[in-house]
Amino acid sequence: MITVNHYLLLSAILFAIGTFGVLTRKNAIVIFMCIEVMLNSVNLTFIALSRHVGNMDGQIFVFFVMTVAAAEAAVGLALMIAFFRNKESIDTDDFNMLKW
Amino acid sequence: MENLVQEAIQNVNLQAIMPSLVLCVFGMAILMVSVFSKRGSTTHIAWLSIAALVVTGFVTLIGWNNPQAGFAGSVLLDNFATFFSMICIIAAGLTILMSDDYLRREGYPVSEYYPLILFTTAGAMWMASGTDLMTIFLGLEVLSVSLYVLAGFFRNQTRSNEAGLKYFFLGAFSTGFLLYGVALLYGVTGTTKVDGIAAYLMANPEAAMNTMFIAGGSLLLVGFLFKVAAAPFHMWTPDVYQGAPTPITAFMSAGPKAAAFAALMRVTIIGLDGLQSELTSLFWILAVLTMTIGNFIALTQKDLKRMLAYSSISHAGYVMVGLVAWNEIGLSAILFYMLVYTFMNMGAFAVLVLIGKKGEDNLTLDGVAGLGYKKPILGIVLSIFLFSLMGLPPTAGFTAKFYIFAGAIEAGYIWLAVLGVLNSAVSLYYYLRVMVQMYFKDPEEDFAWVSINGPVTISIVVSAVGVLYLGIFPHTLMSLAKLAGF
Amino acid sequence: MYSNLWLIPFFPLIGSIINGLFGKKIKNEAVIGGIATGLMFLSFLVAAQNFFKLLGDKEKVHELVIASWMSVGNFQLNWELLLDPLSAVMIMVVTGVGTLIHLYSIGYMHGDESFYRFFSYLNLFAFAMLMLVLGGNALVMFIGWEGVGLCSYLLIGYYYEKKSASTAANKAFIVNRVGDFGFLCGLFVLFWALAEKGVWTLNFVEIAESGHLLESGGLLITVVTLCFFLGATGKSAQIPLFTWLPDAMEGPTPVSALIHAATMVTAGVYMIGRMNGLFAMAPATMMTIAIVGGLTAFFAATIGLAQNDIKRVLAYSTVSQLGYMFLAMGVGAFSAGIFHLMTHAFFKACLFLGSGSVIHGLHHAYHHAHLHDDPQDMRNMGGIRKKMPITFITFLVSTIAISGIPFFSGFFSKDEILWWSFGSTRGHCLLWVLGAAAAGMTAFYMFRLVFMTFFGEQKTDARAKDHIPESPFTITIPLMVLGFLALIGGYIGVPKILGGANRFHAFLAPVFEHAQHANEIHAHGSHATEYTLMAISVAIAIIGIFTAWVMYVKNPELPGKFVARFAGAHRVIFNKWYIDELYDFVFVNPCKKIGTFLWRGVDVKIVDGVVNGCAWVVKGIGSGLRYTQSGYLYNYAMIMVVGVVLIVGFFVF
Amino acid sequence: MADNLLSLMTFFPLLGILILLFLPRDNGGLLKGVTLAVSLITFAISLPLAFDNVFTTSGGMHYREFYQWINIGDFFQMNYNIGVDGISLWLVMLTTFITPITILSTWDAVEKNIKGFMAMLLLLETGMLGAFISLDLFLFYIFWELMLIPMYFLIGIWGGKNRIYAAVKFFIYTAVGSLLMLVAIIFVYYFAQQSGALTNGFGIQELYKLDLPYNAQFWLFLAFGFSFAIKVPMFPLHTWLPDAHTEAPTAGSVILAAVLLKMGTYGYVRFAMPMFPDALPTFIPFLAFLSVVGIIYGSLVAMMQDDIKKLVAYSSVAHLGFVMLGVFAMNLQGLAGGMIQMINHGISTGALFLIVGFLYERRHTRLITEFGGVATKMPIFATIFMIVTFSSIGLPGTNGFVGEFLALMGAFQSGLRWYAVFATTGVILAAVYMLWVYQRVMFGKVTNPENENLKDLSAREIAIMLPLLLFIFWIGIAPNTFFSKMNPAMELMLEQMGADKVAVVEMHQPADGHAAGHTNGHADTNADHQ
Amino acid sequence: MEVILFYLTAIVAIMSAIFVTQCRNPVNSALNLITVFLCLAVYYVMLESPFMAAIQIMVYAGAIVVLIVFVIMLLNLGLAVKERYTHGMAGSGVLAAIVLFVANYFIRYGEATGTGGSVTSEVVASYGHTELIGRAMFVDFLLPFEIASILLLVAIVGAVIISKREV
Repeated sequence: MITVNHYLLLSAILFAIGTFGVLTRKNAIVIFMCIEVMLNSVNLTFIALSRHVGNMDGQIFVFFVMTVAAAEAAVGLALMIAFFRNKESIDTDDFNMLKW
Repeated sequence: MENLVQEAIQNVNLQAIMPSLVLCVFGMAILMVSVFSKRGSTTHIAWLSIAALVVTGFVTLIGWNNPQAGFAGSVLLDNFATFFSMICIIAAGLTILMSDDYLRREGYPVSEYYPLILFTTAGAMWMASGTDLMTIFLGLEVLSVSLYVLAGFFRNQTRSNEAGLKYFFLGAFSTGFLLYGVALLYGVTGTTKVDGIAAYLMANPEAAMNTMFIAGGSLLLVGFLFKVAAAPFHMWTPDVYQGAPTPITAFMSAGPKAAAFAALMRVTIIGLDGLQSELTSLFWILAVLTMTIGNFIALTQKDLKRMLAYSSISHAGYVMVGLVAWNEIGLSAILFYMLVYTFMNMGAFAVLVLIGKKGEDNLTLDGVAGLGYKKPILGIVLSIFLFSLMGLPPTAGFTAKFYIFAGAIEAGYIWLAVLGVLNSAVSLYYYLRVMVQMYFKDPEEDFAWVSINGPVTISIVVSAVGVLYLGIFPHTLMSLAKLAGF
Repeated sequence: MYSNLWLIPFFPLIGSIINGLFGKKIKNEAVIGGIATGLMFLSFLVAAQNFFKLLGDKEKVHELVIASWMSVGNFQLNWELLLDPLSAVMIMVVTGVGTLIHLYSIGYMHGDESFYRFFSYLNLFAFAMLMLVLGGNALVMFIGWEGVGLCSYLLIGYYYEKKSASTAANKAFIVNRVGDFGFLCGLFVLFWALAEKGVWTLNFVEIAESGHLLESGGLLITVVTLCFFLGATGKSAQIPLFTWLPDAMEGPTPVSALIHAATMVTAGVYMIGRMNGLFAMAPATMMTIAIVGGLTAFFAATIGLAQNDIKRVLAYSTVSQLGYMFLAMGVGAFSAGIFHLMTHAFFKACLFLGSGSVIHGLHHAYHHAHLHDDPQDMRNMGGIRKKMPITFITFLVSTIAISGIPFFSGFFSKDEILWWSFGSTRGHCLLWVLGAAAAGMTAFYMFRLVFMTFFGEQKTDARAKDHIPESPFTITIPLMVLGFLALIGGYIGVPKILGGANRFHAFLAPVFEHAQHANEIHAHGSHATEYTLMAISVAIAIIGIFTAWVMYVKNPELPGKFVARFAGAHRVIFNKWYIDELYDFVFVNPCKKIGTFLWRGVDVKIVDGVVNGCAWVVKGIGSGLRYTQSGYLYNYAMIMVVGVVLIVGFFVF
Repeated sequence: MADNLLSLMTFFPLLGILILLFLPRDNGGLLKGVTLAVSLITFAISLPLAFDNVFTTSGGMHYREFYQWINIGDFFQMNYNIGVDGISLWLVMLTTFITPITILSTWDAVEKNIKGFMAMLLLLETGMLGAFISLDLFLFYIFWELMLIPMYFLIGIWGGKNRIYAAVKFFIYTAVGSLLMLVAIIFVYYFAQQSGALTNGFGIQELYKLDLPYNAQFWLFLAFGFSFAIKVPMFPLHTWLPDAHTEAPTAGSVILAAVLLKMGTYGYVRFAMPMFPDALPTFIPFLAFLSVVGIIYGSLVAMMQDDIKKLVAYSSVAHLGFVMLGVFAMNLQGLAGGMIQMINHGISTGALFLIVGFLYERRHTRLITEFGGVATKMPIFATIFMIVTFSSIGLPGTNGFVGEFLALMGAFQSGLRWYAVFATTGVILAAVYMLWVYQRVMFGKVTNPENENLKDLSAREIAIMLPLLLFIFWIGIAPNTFFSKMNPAMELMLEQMGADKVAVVEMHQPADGHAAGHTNGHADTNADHQ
Repeated sequence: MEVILFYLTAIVAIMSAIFVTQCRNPVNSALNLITVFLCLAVYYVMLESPFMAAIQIMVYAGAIVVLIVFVIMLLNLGLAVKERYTHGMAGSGVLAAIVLFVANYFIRYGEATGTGGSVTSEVVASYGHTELIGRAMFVDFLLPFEIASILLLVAIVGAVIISKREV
């Protein structure tokens, strides 16, 4: 029997993998994809819990998370493009003007 | 189907979202206007936005002492929300006032800038008034996404790009944590409504022992702590503040931060009331950490914007002292402090806007050498803001700090107050350094900056008057803050 | 009755103010000197009037309250004056001798560029001294006490362009301050001790009345009196604080005569006399005073043996004579001490003025011959008696008086002291030995001085030799008056065994007798002993004079041989027992070193070091923390995750 | 008018600043004249206080003004609550008296940014006056901090070479202390509120009546005491003072010495001691020890200085030591001595700084070795310097004596006897360093050719000094003018401090009474303290 | 059956997620990301939320990833970008492990207690998932829904002005 805990565990694993990716990758787009993995794991949690709890709030939340993800994707990718135009790179090592 | 619509309409209470509604309507209207306006002429858009904010301000004030709930418990426009909304409106207004000439000087007279600020403000209002985590979250996202854009607004400027990107990535990252927290809380309590969580906690005190609940709560906090730039989630602040256009930096340090505090307060004080003892000890540590890190690193800064960024971190630390106090005084002190901080910090940034050259490379300590002589009035005004940031009477910074520490001491956190004032003492040094440059050094080069006047002056004057007035006659606003506190 | 008492100090005060403020405008020496001397003389007249009034009055103690000074709670202090036989004697001496010296100064200071300043100071001094002696309570006395110190400072440093003068002035004031420290401590302890007993006062009359409340011979009274005595040693140049007085000779000679011989330096003696009731109750203190006095008399005399500067010899002589007075006070011979004070004022003033006259003459001569020799060095003198006969005669009279040759004033007073030191209940024969030895040495060095100066070959530079004039009458008149007083001044105190009535003693009796009776202080012994002692002392004096004659008139090469023979001893004596060096080594240099150490070491390094160190540490931490802000996104993210983990861990675990 | 005398006096200088704002920046004479006029009017406004006999009869607060200012329900209340009593009276007078003098002293000294300078002086005056008359802790704190700002600028803008370091040091040093005091102020308020004793905001007269537990008093006294000790400054918190004094312009030094330092001692008398009487016995020996160390230490260090101004600064440390010792004696004489010594120090040391300023204006150096023989060139100056020197040494007949004498006498009568003995050595040391510097500067021959052309004091400079000299003698000869108005207030204050618990000798003992009962009590306390 | 499906999908999801983080070529990461999304869609179906599964595929796989790939292509990042694994690697791994552990820990010791809602499987079956979503969204969460529209507006405006080439 698959319980809610299975789902929660899976999503925790995915969340951790996403986090790991954010921490280790230096390609901005890949980092963004890792963030998407994290968001998706959250979505999984929401839906699993929504079913477990027995109301639709969680699923609605997932809906909005997707919206947000889309919005962020638009803005984020736009920012990356703008940056790329100036620096010919989206490597996070090149985000180095502002420090200390 | 009929009764579904009925049901839906029953939930609608436009009064509860009137300020943000007005703002959004204005925002969209201004977007439309900007489409038809001549490229590069943004002044009338700016004034339109100001008008929008003024109207919104009135609309917001109407809601004072008239709490309105609506949308099935999604929002509650109480005094608390009203107060914070006003802070955001003021912050946005001051930002817009200092933006127009600035944008033109920097070569980005883009009219969409203003609606974005309006939408940000609306997002902030939703954060302040939201009682459902979903509303708060979406408000936060509206605010964040606009700010990502605004921070990276100077799209041909690498610094601005970098600021926007860093803000974006770290923001999105923290959003992940925030969401995960919400999810876990939802799992435990079965709801995303703040009062629902509180009710659940009331009914099931053992939930405080439920690791899922606790982990959810703390991950939720992380999201807000990120926005208020509390250590150790402050890392984005200096970089973003430094890289973003100056008015946006000013805005970020005041409006969104206030909104984040509002949300944080609503979630913790109302929602997680049952965790008070754990949360206060956490906040205790974070407050000290935040102000210490902010102040200590600020000591070494040469770039004024970056220094003010660190100073803004430390101020977040002071504000958290009020949260630690977790009592009426402390909480209303946060409201008062944020308002005062809006005035003093935005004032300081407005002066920076005024004295910056194109590209703003001169906004360093050496860059303001002798300012007090070349531009005496500007010097005096900047001094007032700095004194206020230091927390010296008779400026508002002092009354605000007093209020905050009074809360902490009333709650028995004397050592926190002592650490707080010692931190203020450290902070004196770097604020004084600016004044040392302004008054005690002769100018290294002639001040030949592109002198911009106009609306910026208004924002400076408003801020200065606010700082002094609230310093000498804080009574009215303190009383209002008292009424607005929980 | 005695309501015009305040005029006595008032006259000199206004003289001082007038000359001080307007002297520069007046310029005319005659007017300036006239104002100063005239006012001093007026003061003398008032003093004399009061003195004689008091002589005929049965009631011997009179207080005059002028105004309230400080009034804090129970501490009520007035500006008040006190006239009793003791202060009456003192005001006569001060105004009398003072007037003469003012007169003398007109001649002596002639041509000085800040003539007015001198007279302003001199008048101010007279004012302070009169406040000292007339002061009705300890604090008014202290005003005078410090006031004379101030004037002494000003007058020693009168030639302020000379480094040695200003240094001497500083030394005088600072050493006096050490004494004042004692005075103040004594005052505080006394006030506190009496306040404990419910008497809140510093008034002398009341102190005398309530002295019995304190335990006689107890610790408290001993401490109080010792403190006061420390004050007295400072002002009166006793061991251990005598070093300033010889240096004080840097001042103009009239100053030396007035301040450092006749009046100020006797203030300590006067003060002990004024508080005799307290001192009498503290035998230990009395003993200390007697010993210190005796030793001072002796040691100063030894130093006097070897000095060549005419004024320095007199200075050490003064110290020695003051030692006598203290010896007297210490053995309970209060009136004898005051008596010696008075006679000493006459003859020592005369001696100083006489030496001043000599110096004046020599200075004149050197000036005439454009020489820069030291006009004060006795080795340059000799044979001056013919040039300056009046000076010589008066000087000789005073020298005889100080040597204790019978029927001169010094004899009576000195002899009474010696007798008391031997025969008093508080005396001891060793004290007598000290005193007698000092007397012999005094006779020797005084006559050495006379012989070197006035007799023998004139050793002055040939060019100046014939230009030594006798001094003008403003100088000689005071000399003559004082010489006359030195001659006859002793006759008011002729002791009973010599057939006198000792009227001086009787006059002062109301002041001293009570304490002496109450504490059983009296001299006892047979007349035979008294006569014997008297004879011995006279003999010693004559031996001293004879030796001087042998060494400096008959065999002038003898001293050289003598010095060569006892080179070590001579060096020690000549260098004043190296006391100055000792003090430099023990007090002055360590103080400077400590001061420097405290400043450079403690203040700058430690205290400021800690303060700046704090700032440095804070800044260091700041710049360390700063590097966490690396600018790299993944670092930021990692720190966030660490934060998340810690926060979650904080709650969960 | 009379009802609001104090407010008028306090805020009149602010009005002056407003006027200054509208004057042309480059007309220095006009600016100075207006400022002088403003300060003189302020002085005139304050004069009725000095002549009001109400102080001689009653020790309470007079000229009270009370307005509600901030009242946030049960959160906190602050009131505009001011008044003077005999203790603050003379400090207020000193402030209004010294300010015109300092303004006059800047006539030729300040050339750069005169407008700002004058505005700062006036702002400072408001701050100082406000601090002296505040009867509400919160109000006091505001004025207290308000003084920092102008002083900071005075040092930093118009100061000497090392001015930035000095200004920042001054600012942070004092601010650290006062921030801790802020915590203590809030704490005492809530403590009072929770114990239900407080009805009237931060009013100190209510706070006096509190009976706080010892433990709280201990910490509160520590916080207040620390803050005031920095301001006094007491050893070892004094190191900001020499720097600040040395670098400050003459006017700044004068005000700093004359009035600002008194804030610390005044703070002890008005706040720290009467509010926390139970903690006093614990702290007094310690503080008295530090005072005595300060006296000796300050004197010894002063002795070795080569900069005249630094010397005077260190001498301040010593002088303030006497003040503190007198105050801690906890009896009427000691307190009176301390209070009058505050005034004295203001006058004498203020005068000394002016004197150093005169020299500095002429020669642009303050190194002692640069001088020598000045007396020949500047006889009037020499005379005035001499008088002030002796006032500083504490010669009887001058003001310094009265203060030192009473302070020491009070200490001798209290349990601080042994401290007082050591303190009295300060009398010797004062003479050493003051006379030594006087000798080195004034006496001797003119060796430095640059000193050949020194001009004697101008009429203006003499006019500056004359009032000070007047008071030097006035206080020295007739201090009762001052004591008579201070006495009732001090008696009241001592009662509040619980002097009977600490002091050794009962002060209200009639002069002819017998004191058998007191000796016992004294023996006990005496043993405790030694 | 259900269990096997769960585990199989989980393995695929985890592997793809790891590939997302590890692939050197961003395009490969994007493709793996699609796999993750698809796996999650499978779970949504298993969790009786078919509508969410559809949205997942449409929005995520269909829109967002396409956008990402588009940007990758636009920026011509394909093979050009060399990955540099630096010091961050080890530390990050440890941190990720801690996150995993903590997550594991609280799920083990925590409990999703908020059960008892009205929406059971039967309800879903009878009403249909889509209707339930719609009802919740337009009755209870109308305001968030409206805010979402503003959010999208902001995002569009923002994206436009940021990516515009000239002012």
